Amino acid sequence: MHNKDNVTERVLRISGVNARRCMKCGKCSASCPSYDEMEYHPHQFVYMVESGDVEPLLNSRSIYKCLTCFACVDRCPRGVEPVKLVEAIRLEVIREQGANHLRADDVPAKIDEDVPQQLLVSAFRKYAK
Amino acid sequence: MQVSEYKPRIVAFCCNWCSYAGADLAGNNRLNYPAEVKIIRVPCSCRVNPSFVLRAFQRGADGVIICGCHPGDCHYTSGNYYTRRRMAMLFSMLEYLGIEKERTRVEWVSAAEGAKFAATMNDFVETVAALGENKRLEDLRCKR
Amino acid sequence: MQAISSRTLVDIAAKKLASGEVSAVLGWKKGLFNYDVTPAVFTDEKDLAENFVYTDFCAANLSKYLVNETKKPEYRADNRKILVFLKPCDTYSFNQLLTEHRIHRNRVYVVAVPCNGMIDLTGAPYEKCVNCKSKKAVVYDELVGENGEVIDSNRFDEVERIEAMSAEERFAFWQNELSRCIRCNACRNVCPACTCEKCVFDNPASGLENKAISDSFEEKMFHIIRAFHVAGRCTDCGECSRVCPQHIPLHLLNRKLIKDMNEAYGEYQAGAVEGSRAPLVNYSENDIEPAEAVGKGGNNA
Amino acid sequence: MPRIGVFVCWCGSNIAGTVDVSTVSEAVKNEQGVVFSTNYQYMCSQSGQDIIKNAIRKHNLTGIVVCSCSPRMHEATFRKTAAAAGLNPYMVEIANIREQCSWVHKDMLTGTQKAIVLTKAAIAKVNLNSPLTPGESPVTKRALVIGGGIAGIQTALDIADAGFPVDIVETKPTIGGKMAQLDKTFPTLDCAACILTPKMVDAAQNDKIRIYSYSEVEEVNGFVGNFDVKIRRKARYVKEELCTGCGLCTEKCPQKKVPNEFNMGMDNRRAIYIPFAQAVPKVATIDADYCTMLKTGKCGVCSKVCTAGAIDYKQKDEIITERYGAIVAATGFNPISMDKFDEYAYSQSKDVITSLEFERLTNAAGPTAGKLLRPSDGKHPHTVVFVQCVGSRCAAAEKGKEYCSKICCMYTAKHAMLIRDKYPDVEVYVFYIDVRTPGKNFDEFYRRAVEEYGVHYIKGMVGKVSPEGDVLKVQASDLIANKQLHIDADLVVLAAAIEPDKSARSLATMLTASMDTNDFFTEAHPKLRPVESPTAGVFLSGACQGPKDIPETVSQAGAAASKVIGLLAKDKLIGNPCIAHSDEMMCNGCSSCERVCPYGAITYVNKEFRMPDRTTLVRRVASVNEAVCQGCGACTVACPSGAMDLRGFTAQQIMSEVDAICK
Repeated sequence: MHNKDNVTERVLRISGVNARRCMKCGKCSASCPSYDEMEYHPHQFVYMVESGDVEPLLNSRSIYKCLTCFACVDRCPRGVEPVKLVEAIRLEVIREQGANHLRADDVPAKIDEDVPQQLLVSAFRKYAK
Repeated sequence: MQVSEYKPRIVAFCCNWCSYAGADLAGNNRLNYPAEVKIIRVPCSCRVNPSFVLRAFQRGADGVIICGCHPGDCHYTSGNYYTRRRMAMLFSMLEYLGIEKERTRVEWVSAAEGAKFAATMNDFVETVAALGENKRLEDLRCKR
Repeated sequence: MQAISSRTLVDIAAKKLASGEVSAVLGWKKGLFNYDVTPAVFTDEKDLAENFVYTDFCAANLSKYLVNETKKPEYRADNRKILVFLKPCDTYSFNQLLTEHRIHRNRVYVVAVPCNGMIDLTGAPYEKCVNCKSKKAVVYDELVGENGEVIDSNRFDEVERIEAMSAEERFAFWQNELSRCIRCNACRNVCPACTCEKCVFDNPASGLENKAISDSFEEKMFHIIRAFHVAGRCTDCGECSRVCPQHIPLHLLNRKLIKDMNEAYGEYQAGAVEGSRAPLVNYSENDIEPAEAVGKGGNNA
Repeated sequence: MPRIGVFVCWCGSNIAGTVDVSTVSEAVKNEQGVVFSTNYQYMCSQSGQDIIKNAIRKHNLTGIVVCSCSPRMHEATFRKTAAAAGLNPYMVEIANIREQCSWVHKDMLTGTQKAIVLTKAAIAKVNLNSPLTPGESPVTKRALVIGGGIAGIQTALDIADAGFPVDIVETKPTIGGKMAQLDKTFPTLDCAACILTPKMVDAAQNDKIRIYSYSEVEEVNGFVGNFDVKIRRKARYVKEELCTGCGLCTEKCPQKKVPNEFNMGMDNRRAIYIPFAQAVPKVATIDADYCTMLKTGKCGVCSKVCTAGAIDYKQKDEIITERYGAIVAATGFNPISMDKFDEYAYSQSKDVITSLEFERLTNAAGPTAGKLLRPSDGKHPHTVVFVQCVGSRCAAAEKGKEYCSKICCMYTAKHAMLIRDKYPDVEVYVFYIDVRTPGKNFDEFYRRAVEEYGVHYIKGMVGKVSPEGDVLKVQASDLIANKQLHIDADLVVLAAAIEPDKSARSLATMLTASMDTNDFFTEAHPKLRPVESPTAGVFLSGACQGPKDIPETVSQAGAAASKVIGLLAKDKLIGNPCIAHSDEMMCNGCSSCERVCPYGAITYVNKEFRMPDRTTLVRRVASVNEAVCQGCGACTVACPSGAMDLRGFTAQQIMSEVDAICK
């Protein structure tokens, strides 16, 4: 499992974001094209990381709904860069020790004829621990 | 023999209007920096004669830092512009003579930059401490 | 060999003396041997004819002598002039002294003399002549022969060589050089930029003077402070190195500053233009920071 | 022989907590010159000062060192103390053992050791101090106010009221500034023109006040008490003294397509114009950029219709020079450019406007005669969205400003309220980050907008405005509902951040007054001297010092005026004696010092010297104008001979400090 304190620290380190700069204006969420798809919204990412409440984010599908369009980065008046937190949390999930996001058994069902072999190999490298 | 922890001697020339006030602000905000730093108040950084810098080295200082208002913000309009040129030339000369260039520094610290003052001093003391005692200028005229 | 003979110059000076247009002539006087030529003031034509020389040993820059000569009562009393012979490089010093208001221009009659380079008593050319920066006389009342051109010299090569050394090597180099200094003050006394009414090193009030103790401030810092005092005012006439009895290459200190100032603040030749503003009494709002200026040349860049 | 007293202050536990004060006073007892040394709880207190005074008298002290807080805090106090005991005030040195010692070091031993060194350095310096007497300079009893907005007008009125003549220089053709453009003023909703224009008239009619409208400050020389100012009176091609302000020319001028800056470019004016009906001076001005006559030499309609014969196409800029004792900067503010905020579609849609444009839109004298109509099609809007903090509190310097513009929360509440008052059918949304309404009756005002007028205040920001057809699609967040909102608006109003007027920077350079990184003028002290610039004789009024609303501006204007009056009431000014001094015997007359002096304080004189041979030598030597020199010391380093030194900070004094520190 994730160590609660460490994971927050790691997310902040990986992202390079200073969540304390946030003045909670919500312009990131106001700009977000995926807002309605997301359970947690960009401003909540910032707030939750700042308050060390990262666990729900790790388990949320929201991290995959982010389009990484950088609208939040562009518009944020404080230069907080929320998308970098989303990306850092995605990485945190990927890097999680012992978490197999891709099992060999799952593969046949997902295979599409057009999928290159190399993609499968690299997917295993990335998502199977 | 046990050598006690080496403490460098640092002379900081601070202009009255910006950097000295910045140092005061560091105090007001209780921002720590090493006690090795001793401040001399001058009206403007342009009052600092290169010979004062050399005098400090000659009397055993290990590092000398000159702090003034940011260029463009000098209380006397242009004093720090002269400082910038004079010290650039002096430091370059010292470096040319083989004196470690890290022993000298010019930093622009405004009256509002207490945190910068403390951070600068911490960094400068650390840098100078790493160099050790200022031997070279002392030995410049002595035969090996 | 100089292209102009002593005779030519004596004739010019003698005529001026005879006409009363000048009351004295500052030139070079021969000594016991052909190499010991000394600067001298001639006031009568006979002395001039017998003792004035212009040879390969006339390296001395005569401009500095004018500071005190023109202060003498005979020049003050009425508007009488002194005639001086200046080689091209000496004219830069003269111009710099005019810039600093150290000489009354109207008390001097300048005769510019071409120079083919000067040699020391061993017959070797002086460094300042090997790396001659200009054959062009920049100020004169009368020009003997043809005026030359500013030379694209290699005078900064040696500075660059030192800059390229490691800090340890540089230190070793300068320690080796400066440790020979005997503080005879010859460099200061000959320097045409060092014309202060009272030198800071002789002035107890300056905080720099300290003669008794060899380990003193003055001793260690003398050359650095001196280089700094003449920074922007030094025309690179090379007299300091020429007269140093210990053969310390003092010009390399001044040239380092000239090179640095040229690179950081734009080309500036002290004495080239009368009244010009030296880099250290000038500024630009976007000058480089001291940290950037240090070690720009050489391997620390 | 110097007889020095050392007084170590505990500053309660501020110093004594980290510095062993008795060890300090004991340790310096045998320093050179020290004959007395003591410590006390509060040296700056009356009883502390008495200790100093008594010691000076009892021990015949020639100099004192006070080890206390920063000299920037109490140097003046202790100088007065010394003077009261008959000691020259410049025989006092302060060892800063609080801000630069006890407050930055934690450990008692370290703190005490450093305090001792700092004290020794101060003792070494005071040994070399010499008594100094300040010079005096006269005061010109006339003030200059730069900027004719409400700040400048109020300052000038108050100065004139005290009986001193004052000139207002205003770059626009009329005084009045931003306030003249406003509709109503918060929190009382009285109309801006109703309260401003009487003041403008007062200024015009006051015989102590001269108004130089359409003029700019070109050059400032001199110093406190004696500023020589060059003012450029720009050619308005209308003789001010002849023009009656009848306005006939402004009706007949055939050049009708000039954007009207007074209405924020939302309608047009003529090439010859009077900015607004109540302009002061009410004089027409020809806009040379648009006037056909001035550009092509063909037209002359205004000249033909002018019965007063006031039109003068040949008028030239005129430079006048005047001497002032004090200068007040009142250059005001402007809204920032919206160019960098593409997301709000300001440049794409006419219906996205700034708040200042909205002021004109609701003003009865504005382009729509006060009716709320969309600029694009003149239709009545049904949904209006206000966006707060556009460019304010923005960390990205290239986009906006890091500070809070302070006035936006209140004027937005005012705008929202005015709309709802006149047009209850209009839905008004205000997107805010925080609502900041400190001030008398301010929060009540904002609450009224919400509670009585039903303005929808939504905590959140607008992320995007996209014009689609004739609606503005507003995408925003509602942070409390945790929802993203999509509103079809008819009008979007941006509360643009405010910034100092562009002219402030060049003016600051002329005045040698300092500015902060945002180009607001810096105060001499942010709390205790808020209306003075650090440059003596320069005062600050209004938004040029920082964002402020009208009540604050008027109070500051009055405060600045009272400081000016205090200065002008003096017949003489006592100068700073810590200034440069040239030793004539050593001066080479080389001009190096003159070249670096920022104040032109150094001149050269030909001085006669008696020579040893009994003749006289005339030599060129530097001479420092003591009233002009500010004591920076640039000259002392430029001087090769060391003839130039700085009183109070002599080379020997500084070197003695260096020596004491490095010992």
